[in-house]
Amino acid sequence: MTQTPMLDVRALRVEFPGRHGTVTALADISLTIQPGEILGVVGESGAGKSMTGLAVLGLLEPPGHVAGGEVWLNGRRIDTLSDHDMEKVRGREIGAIFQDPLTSLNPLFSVGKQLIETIRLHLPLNRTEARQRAIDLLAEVGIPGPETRVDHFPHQFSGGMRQRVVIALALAARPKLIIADEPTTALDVSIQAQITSLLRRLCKDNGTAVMLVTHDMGVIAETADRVAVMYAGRLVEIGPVADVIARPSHPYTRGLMGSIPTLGARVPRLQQIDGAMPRLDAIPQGCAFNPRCPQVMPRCRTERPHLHPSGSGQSACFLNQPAQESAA
Amino acid sequence: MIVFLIKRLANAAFVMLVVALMAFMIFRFVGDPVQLMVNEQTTQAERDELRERLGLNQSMPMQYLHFVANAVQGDFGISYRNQQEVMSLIAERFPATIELVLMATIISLVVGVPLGVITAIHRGKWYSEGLQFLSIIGVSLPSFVIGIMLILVFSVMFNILPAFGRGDVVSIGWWTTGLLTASGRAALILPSIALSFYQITLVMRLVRAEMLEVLRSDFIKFARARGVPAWRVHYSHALRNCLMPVVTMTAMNIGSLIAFALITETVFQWPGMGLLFIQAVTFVDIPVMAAYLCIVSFIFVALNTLVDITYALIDPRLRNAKA
Amino acid sequence: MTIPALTVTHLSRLFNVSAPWLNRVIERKPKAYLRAVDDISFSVPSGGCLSLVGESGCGKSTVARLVTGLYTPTNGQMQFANGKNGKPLAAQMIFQDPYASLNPRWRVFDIIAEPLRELKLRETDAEITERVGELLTTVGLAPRDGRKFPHEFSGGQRQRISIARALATEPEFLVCDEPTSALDVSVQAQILNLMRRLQDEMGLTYLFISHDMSVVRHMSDQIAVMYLGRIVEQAATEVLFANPKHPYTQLLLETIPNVTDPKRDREVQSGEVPSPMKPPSGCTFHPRCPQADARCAAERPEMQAYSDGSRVACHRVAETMAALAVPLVGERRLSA
Amino acid sequence: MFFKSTLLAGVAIACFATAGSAQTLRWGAARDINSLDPYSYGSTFTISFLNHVYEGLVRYNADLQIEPALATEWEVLPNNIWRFKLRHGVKFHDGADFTADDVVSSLARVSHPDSPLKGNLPAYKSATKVDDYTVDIELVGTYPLLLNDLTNIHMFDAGWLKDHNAELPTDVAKKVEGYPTFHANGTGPFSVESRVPDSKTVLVVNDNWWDTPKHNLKRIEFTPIASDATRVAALLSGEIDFTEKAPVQDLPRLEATPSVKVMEANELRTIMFGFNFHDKLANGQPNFFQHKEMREAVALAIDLNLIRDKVMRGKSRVTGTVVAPAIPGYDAALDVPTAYDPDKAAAMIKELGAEGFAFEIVCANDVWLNEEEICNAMVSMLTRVGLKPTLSIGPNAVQQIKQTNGEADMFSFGWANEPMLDAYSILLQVFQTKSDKAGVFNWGGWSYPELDKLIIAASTELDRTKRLALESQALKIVKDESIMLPFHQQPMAWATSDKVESVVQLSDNKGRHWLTRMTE
Amino acid sequence: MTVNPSSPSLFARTRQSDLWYSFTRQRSAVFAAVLLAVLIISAFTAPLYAPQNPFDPAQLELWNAEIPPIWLEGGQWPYLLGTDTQGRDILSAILYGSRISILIGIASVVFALLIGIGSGLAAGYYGGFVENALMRVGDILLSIPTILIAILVSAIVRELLPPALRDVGAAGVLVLAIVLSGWVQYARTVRAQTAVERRKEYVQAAQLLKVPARRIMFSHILPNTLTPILVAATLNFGMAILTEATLSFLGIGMPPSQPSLGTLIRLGNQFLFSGMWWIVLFPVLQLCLLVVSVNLLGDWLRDALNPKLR
Repeated sequence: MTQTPMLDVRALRVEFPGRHGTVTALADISLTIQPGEILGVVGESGAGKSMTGLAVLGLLEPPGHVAGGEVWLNGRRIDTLSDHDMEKVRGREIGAIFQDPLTSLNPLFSVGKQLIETIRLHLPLNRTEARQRAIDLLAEVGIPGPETRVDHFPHQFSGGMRQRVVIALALAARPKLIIADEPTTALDVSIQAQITSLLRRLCKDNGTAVMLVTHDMGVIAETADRVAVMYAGRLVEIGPVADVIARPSHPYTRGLMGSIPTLGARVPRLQQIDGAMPRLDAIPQGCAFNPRCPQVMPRCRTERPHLHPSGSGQSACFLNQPAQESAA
Repeated sequence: MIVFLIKRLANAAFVMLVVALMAFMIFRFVGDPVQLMVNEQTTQAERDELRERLGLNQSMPMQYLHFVANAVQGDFGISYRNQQEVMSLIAERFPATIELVLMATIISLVVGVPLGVITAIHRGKWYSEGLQFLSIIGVSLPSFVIGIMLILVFSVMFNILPAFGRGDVVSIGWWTTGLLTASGRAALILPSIALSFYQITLVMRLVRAEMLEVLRSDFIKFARARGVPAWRVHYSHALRNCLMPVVTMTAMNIGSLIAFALITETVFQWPGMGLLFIQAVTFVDIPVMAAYLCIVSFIFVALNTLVDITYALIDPRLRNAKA
Repeated sequence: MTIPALTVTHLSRLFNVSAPWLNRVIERKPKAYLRAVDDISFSVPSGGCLSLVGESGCGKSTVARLVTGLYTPTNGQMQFANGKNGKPLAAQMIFQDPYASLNPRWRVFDIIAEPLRELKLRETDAEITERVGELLTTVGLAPRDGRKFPHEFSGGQRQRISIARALATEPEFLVCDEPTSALDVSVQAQILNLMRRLQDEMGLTYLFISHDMSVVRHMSDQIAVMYLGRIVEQAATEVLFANPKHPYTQLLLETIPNVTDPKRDREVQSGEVPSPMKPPSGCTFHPRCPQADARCAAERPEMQAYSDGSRVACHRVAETMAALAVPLVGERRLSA
Repeated sequence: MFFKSTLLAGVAIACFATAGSAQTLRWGAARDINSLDPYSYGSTFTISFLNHVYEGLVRYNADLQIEPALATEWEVLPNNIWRFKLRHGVKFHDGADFTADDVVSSLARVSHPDSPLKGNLPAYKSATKVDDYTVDIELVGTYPLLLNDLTNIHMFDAGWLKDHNAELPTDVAKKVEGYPTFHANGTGPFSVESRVPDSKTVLVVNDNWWDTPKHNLKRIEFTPIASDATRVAALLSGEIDFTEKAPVQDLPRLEATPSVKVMEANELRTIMFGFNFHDKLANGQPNFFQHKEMREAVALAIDLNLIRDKVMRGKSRVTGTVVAPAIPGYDAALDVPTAYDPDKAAAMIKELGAEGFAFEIVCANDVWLNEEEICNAMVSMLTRVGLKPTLSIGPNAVQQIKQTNGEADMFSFGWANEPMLDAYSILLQVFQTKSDKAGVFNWGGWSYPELDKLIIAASTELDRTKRLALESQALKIVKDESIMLPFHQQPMAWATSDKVESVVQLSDNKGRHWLTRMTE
Repeated sequence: MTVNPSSPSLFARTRQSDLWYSFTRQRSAVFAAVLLAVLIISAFTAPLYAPQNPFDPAQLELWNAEIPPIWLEGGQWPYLLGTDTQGRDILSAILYGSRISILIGIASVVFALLIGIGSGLAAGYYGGFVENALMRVGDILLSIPTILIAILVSAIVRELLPPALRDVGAAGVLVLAIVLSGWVQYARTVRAQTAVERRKEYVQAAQLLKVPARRIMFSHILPNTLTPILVAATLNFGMAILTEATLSFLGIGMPPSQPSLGTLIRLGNQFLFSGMWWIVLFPVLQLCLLVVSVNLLGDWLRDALNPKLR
């Protein structure tokens, strides 16, 4: 692993000043994505997975802000860049795909106009060249008849087609990293598979790294290389997909896996994690998962576990950590 | 599209018929026109004869039909007070009011849109909060108070702008304009500012609300994620999405401005339709009242219809939905 | 199999989506109807669970509202079996959106007490209070939670409240319209477990509606797959999963992400769901079906029962079966 | 304080307005004229304005004496016929000659049954052309005041009327707009250049006027500005040169302004209040005003001097009789205002059993000076002596209907005896019992036979002294019976800018700008 | 989230609510609320301490006319803010005038609310003919500008009233004029909101229980439509006061015997140049304070209740 990671997030911390003091939305997030790698970020709603993507993009909604940590993109620190410089990073070096293709496109501009705008912002092409490239991109994402479709408006596309347009926009400047925030959630089941496979194919062809944010373990299982599991604004486990699914090491991941009804064998009762994830302004002391954890120890209530190697990945749980680690 | 047109026009026509009915009712039931027209020496026989000639003996629906038929031809009868055809009376005042209203509309857009954008983009900054506060004061001040204040400051105190009237006007065909003379332009300033005051704050607040709404939308977030620079996000993507409702509201509000102008016209003695109307109200000059009601409503309805239709024509979403 | 709690025969529901009269006259368009539910028949086993599964717009939620009586059917019959009190069963419903299904201005106590008051199930305030407490306990909440407002609860807790409200009527038949699709997986497990527990304890019958094959598999005895208002395949759960016959069922099973057995590096090209306003002719699935031929485009396939208890509406399946001339058994996958 | 300093600052800054040339008189009036047709509307103000454009056979001179105008001489023939010799060489604005035909045609028009002005020529019977410059006017009987009436009967061009189908007076009911309503063709010192109602009416000098102009004007721009405040602002800022109605409350500040000249005098017009004499009030209640004691009590309850001092800023002349001193028929002996005695008034009311008597005072807010304030003050004063008056206030057009219909329990009233300038005017039109020709303004419905007798006698008495004595006798009855309560002769206040050198102001409160000179 | 063992009292809930929090954070809202409270209380308690009842003609004494405010030369106790040309104490007049303005504002908002909510609920819930009829009536009323409706109604109804009622009925006529153009907005808002709420699942849950339509409308749907209505009502309260003032300024509102703020401004406007600035300035100030405080409050409420701005 001597290669420079495409994305290297180190101890990222995001805060929201709010009514009852400052809320820490993300704490101690550290992860890397290698070139060409797909990292799945999974977690339940409110776990902070989308916010991680936005923080990397520098698009946190004020008053939210990065309060600590570093974000390195391909060997360059980007969390300290000015707004102006960040504009040159977004789109050019990091592409983004958001959840709802219905609302991601400006309804008043044709898709071609939006594509050409993005292309010309980042690449030194003239109008005709940019237009040609826009048509090529549409063809690439599998939109039939791109020569005519390029002049259509977003509302003339179906949901799946629109998400393809969004992917074309994200790929317009051939970025090396794509942050895909729930790219399939708003789509019908039979369309979801098309989009994930498209995304996977394109990234593989271009060697693009992907941060795939989703709540759907199945999508992760079928798409990602590695997976990061988040809970209450913290990373609880990160590791190769197959290992995490097959041998989850954090109790939360274990519970999560157990609670997914599978297509395989039928069980009379699903494994369940009682309670609900805490709100960000009421995260318990120590390990955030401790009130729901079936294996909770006294130490979990006072002390926060950090990510620590465990199996082929890392997990943040004292169960998997040698005792002296925490003393350090 | 044709269906849409027909429906919209039918709706407008229906509304106008009802407005005409109201005007007719006013005409018919408020104050006996005969009583208002004759002097005290008139004998009963003469009164009856007059009643006959005015068609007041016909059945109510017949009278209404007559009224509508005449109104459609622009015949609203003769002003009791001015003894002139109401329509030509109003036609004379029409340019003055329209110039005032258009000027106020232009001012409201030129001032209101940038203010709205500034307060939306710099939400939370002290100056945009301050502008917000001022805008509340703007909607709270009655327009007659604004007019009085403007006169006091600019006409009486500094003596730099005329306090009343329309200055010299130039006739172009039947239209008269004050824009071509220095005194006409000077006279237009204070009334149009007074009239635009409320509208400015409306535009500003609408632009602000729309901008905030649009800036929160996914496509703006996505545009920024695509690396579109902030100014371009604000002025090309966001503002363009806001302009539609702003232009719509502005166009539709021209109708209310025409009505609202009557206060400004009263304060500034502006020789427009509103002043005519207010004088007609105090004199119970019913033909003028009825005509004014019909005409202002007509402008109002016509503008709304026009805006709706234009909207359907230019918005790509609506254009195709209607196909 | 026991007597069905509900038998539905040839049920249809049309929605009038015609353009207004003037448009029709001028544009010479006929009246337009949306066949949300198109001639479907199924039965729900008493004490069991029948699931309706399909993608958005296939009409499954309309069926739920027809069964509960919120909509009146355009055609067809619904026959409820008699309940414990000798009267026909009345269906109660659990809704999809835990945020919209509870009146935000009402306290939880009043929400749960409403059926008791409306249906005069309890007389005095004390009895009502007691019963509401009981119900809250049943669904895993505390009686004192009744004093709070819905917004003070998480999604899962709200869905529990929704269940408690449904239980308040002492129903024997529950229609569950995507009860967990708005919930996170760990909470979904809680709710599914709760529903299973209640079914066991109270002998409830469920009509379960979902788009999630894995949830459906977990919950149901029988599954009916819907596509554009029609049932294309109905079978016992294990039969369906082991041996999906209809190409659409196969497509669904194929495209569902599977955690335990991920199908990586496949490229599915299955087209998009047509608008229910203009359903394709013949078999409505034919434009997306890899096996479709001219007959599929022309002729609507009838439901046919097969020996494994499944019923399928597909020309291909019928033809293959006829050609084989053997009743289909075992775990052969037709698409293989 | 802010306002005060503001105003001073406004005054201190030199006037910027240079819009009008030296010889343009910009007239800011309190109201617009109703029409350019003097026969269309019985409005004194309209007619006086149109005196700049149209002329009568005779006119008042600067001393309010009748002098020849379009007629040069006249004589009274037997059989109630008056013969007028017309002036030669008079031309209408369109160039037509003024002849006897024009007089006949004009008189026919004004006396037509549809004419609102027929009452201004009450004794007229017919007119006959004798030759091109001689006309005979026949009256219905002996009548001393024909010349007075004729001062305001304007002469039209017969051919012009015919050409424009306007030989009959404008008739609203026919839904045709009369050509003269918006066009004018007179013989006067000015001709109409343009007119936009409620906005501006422009007169330009008539270089072919038969008389030698005493004025030096080229144009008159007449602009109605109804709002007192706006009008004053316009005057202060130099946007107008003349107004015939400077609000009394603003007089001190106008007088203190160097660029403004104020001219004050008392009008001929007497302001008074009348009573309902019918059996029932407008609200159906019994009417105490039928009792003379009640009317006297009301008179005692009103502090006229206080109203003069406060409401009229000391500018009005409190009066005890219904005609001004300048009006023939005036009797100084009658001009003793009722002394203010609220206690006595209260006692009288108590004696009548009229305590808490509720009635409505009907006033207008756009006719007489500070009428609204006067009426308000009256309400206060009458309330304090135990009555329960309410005030109905509104524009004259609305209020007058109530007054003429007898729906007014008490009403404000003003009478200037114009254009007749004789007490006969008020006696005939107001105090005589209502009949076909008389008592047109007898709104209260009073009737005193001995009064009627005196008035009828006066109408045919050609001897001026005897006639005036009869009139004074009649006025005494009016006073004794308290038919109407005279208040005051209202002040008139004109204001001009310093560009105006001289203006002739007469007590009839009419602008006569053919006599106005501006600084050159 | 913490689970409270006992249900908090209304007061405690108010104190804890987001609304209260946003209120205390917004200085202008606090300022406006305090100001409005002071204005309303002072207006309604005026008879207790005002030096004069300006509506009682017997108390107006011409001798006391045109006294300047107390701090100027010639000022007299108890006429703190001076008197007008009738001898009416300006302070008393604006207090009593505000009372009329506020009462007309409240009455017109309340009546408009009643009509608007009733018809809006029915139209939104039943749809069809009821809805069509309401929309048409609304179209018609909305195609005549508000101010025009108000002028016409108050000019015409006044004419139709019997003379005895003209003074007494003036306030009623004004309320009618404002209500007539005001209720449509509520009706439309409620209708739109009802149409949304009616499709929500909690309504279906109630329908399943065969709860009668009227009860569903009033106890389920209505409370959920009130938020935008509350904002609109607050802002319209300010508008109603302005409309009343405008009509009175134009001379077709409250009569001078019972002057509202607009009437006082109309009367005082004539003395703008006469140096008696206090006659017009104080009513103008009072009117502006009143409306500004109402609008500040309404504006804050709109933002605070807008879930999107949270």
